[in-house]
Amino acid sequence: MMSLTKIRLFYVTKKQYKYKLMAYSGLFWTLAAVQTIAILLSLGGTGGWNMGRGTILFSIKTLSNEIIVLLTFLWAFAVSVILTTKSYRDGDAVFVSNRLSSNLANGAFLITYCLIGGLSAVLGGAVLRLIFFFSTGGLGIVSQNFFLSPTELAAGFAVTTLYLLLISTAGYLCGILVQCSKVFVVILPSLFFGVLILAGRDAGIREMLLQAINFLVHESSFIMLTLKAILITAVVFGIALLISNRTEVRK
Amino acid sequence: MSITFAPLFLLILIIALICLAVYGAKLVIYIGRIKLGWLLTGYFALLICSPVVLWLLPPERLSHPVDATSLRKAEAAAQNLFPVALTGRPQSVNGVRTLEWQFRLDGESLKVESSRPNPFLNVMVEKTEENDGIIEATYFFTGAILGMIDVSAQVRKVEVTLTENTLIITEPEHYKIELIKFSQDFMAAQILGEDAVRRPFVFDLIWEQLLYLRIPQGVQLQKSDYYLLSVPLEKEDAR
Amino acid sequence: MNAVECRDLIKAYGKLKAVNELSFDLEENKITGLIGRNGAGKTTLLKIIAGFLQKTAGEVKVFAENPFNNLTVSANTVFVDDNMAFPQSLRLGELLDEAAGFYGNWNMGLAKGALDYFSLNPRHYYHQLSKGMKSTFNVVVGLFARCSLTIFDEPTAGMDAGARKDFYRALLKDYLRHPRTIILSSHLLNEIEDILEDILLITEGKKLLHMPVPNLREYALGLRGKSYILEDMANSREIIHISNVGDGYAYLVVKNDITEQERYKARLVGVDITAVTAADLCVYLTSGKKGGIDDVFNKN
Amino acid sequence: MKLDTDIMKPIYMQIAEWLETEILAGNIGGDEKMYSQYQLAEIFNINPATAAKGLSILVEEGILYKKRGLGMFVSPGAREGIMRKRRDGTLKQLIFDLVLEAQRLGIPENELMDMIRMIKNGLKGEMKS
Repeated sequence: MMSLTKIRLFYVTKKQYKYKLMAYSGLFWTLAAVQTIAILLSLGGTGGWNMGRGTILFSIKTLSNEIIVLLTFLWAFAVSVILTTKSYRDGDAVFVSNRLSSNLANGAFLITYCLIGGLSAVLGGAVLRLIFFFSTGGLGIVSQNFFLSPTELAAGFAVTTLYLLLISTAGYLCGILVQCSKVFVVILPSLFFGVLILAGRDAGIREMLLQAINFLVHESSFIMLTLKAILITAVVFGIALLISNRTEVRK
Repeated sequence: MSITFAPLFLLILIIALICLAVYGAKLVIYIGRIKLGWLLTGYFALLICSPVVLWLLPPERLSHPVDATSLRKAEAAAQNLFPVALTGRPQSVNGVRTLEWQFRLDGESLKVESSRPNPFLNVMVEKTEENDGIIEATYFFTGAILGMIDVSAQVRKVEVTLTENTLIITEPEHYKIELIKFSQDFMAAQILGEDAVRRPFVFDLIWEQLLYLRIPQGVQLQKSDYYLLSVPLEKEDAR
Repeated sequence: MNAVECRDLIKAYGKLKAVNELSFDLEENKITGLIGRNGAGKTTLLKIIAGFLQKTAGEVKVFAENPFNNLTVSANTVFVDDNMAFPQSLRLGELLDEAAGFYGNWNMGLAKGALDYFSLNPRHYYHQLSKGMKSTFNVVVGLFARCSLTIFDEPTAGMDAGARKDFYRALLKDYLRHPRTIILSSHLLNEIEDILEDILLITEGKKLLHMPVPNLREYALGLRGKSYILEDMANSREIIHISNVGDGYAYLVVKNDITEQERYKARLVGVDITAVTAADLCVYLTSGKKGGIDDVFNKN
Repeated sequence: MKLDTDIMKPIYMQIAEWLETEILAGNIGGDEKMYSQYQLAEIFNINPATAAKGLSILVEEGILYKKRGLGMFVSPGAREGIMRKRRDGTLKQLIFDLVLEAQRLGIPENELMDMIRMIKNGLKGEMKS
């Protein structure tokens, strides 16, 4: 009588998660690269105000971590898509896995890099401030908003991470759809831009789109925002899981 | 997030999506090969340390906003300087600073020239009762407050000299006074509120200047680089 | 008990049926050779058994469960082919550590020993290896995972003769120590024949035969002699293969139901009766009753 | 010993013959334990099932006997049995081939017998010296 190894889903998922952290460490290198580029781009300022009076130009350059956060969003989206590509799925199938354990481990990995992404994007703002402080010696730097308070850091980290989660799961779903059928390579972008174009023409659609965006963007209660983000993330991830459960691996 | 940045964001998104679709597999292989642990560690160590270093920086090295009273005073000075000068009593404006020159003019005519092609300064001329050949030039200027920061120290002053019968006004060359202003983390702002932690910042400039000349009655003003406004206006009106 | 059971298993890609109504059982703890020519459906079949691909119709059971997307089957199955997607950022030694974490029966001592024997440096990266070295590493993982169901799909691609021989020897020795169900697919039947217990021969997704290797060696006989004499003998028999050797001579492969008396008679009339090696037989069986490549030359 | 994988004889037969030769040579005596199928599999690098088939032939022929739970043992009369079998089977087959070849070459019967006698005498001479 053969003795089968009985294996628990949780155990495999945990193993796979650790395996992914080791195997995909290269992805964090890309995060560092993307954020370094973002910091360099941010040096030029994200806005400003100028007034000329005779021979004098009075200028206020505004700086923010917007570019860093936005590029981190893009990075998270890209990484999520990459996670669903064939070579990464096949990487799972090399060792013990099923689609559920694979997806759960991906989910855990996704949360991990959203946390790291969120933290680093917020801290990127601090780096930006240091760069300006040490290059000017502090002269001409407005003290307002300069010293990031722990509250501000924590809030920035939390909200950025929540948005990263939303974007990553969206990317993950897109990736899963594309892996399911290559038709989605065409469908998804056309859907995206189609909605944008329609919103530009039709006030009703624009209103709906804005409402959808405001559902998140105008939520000023942290608890409500967290609940909304987690709910949406869970639903989107659930859909991705259902679809992926039917796909074949190592074709 | 600034609206101007949205198209760029979309463009990058499109490019990224296309690249992913076309080069996805290759990209994955390429990424996998990169393993620069120390670089990664260095980057994240820098990130972690930066807020701590930030908190250790001396705040006094930064530019702090002026208090409300000084702001109001500077504003009042800037607003009043012109109207009051037109009445012939610019020295009566509160908070206005001055630079004064005195020249003795030989002759009956005066020309006012600029050292640079495009003169900007407002010049007012008052004819005095006496005929002693003394020309008084007074440069009036208010404090300069750029976006709530006092930048008066950085504003360069005007120079006035007299050679023969020509008054030469030297305005400073082109220069820039720049402030660097950090925005609040727009992600944090969503739950903290834009103004929750600090006062609003005003993007504005408070600064006025003018040159006030007092010349003897008999001196003839020649055609000059500057438009010379005669003051006080009441006198003219009365005549 | 059967480790693998297939009933009328079909895997279709559009109209093409890569696996076509395949039915067979693999008894547990046997080494079975899955033999077939390129495109016969071996890899598809193995991937269905490993749970990677979804069957189209019919039934497939591994350890009495449907293997597709099944964690128990995955935990007890290791699938080795020349397309193992090992992550590029891990060293060979780290990969072994990971494998050890996933497979309960993993034998690290033997795996490390094998790595050493095959001169694979545990500090190297998988993607730096040559094709043969990659295959060697793959089989080391496959072998010492010691899974109840061990599947090797053309595992020796790129390996030199010495390494292949060592692998087969290692496979047999580890099998003796730790019996398990092994499926070994290869087109080099010659090399693996001795270590196999059963052979499953498929062509165009269909089963041709499934029997113990010794039976396969006695399944057919080769007759060589004058064409007209052979024609006579071939009359009432099941012919597997005919080829014209030239000069009025022919080579005939028939099913082995020749009696001792007929054998005696045949030798008297100058017909050579020879055994047909399992490898040759498989080639003859899978190429149908056509005369093989010789026919192409004879006709044109 | 190396197995010949190309000749007509199946491997399990070759295993059986090798075991017989071992017994004939006296390497394994009566009532002594025979190699197990696993030992044979390892020695010859063959599947243990094939080795088992070789052993089972010898069991059928009474050369080996099974002891429950202990394995295979050599029957007391194994040597004689093997000798008898070889005389009846192997030698007859060889003689058949010999006669057939002689017929093809057109060698008359008495000449064939002379050749056999000559070789036999030669072997004797070698053995003496």
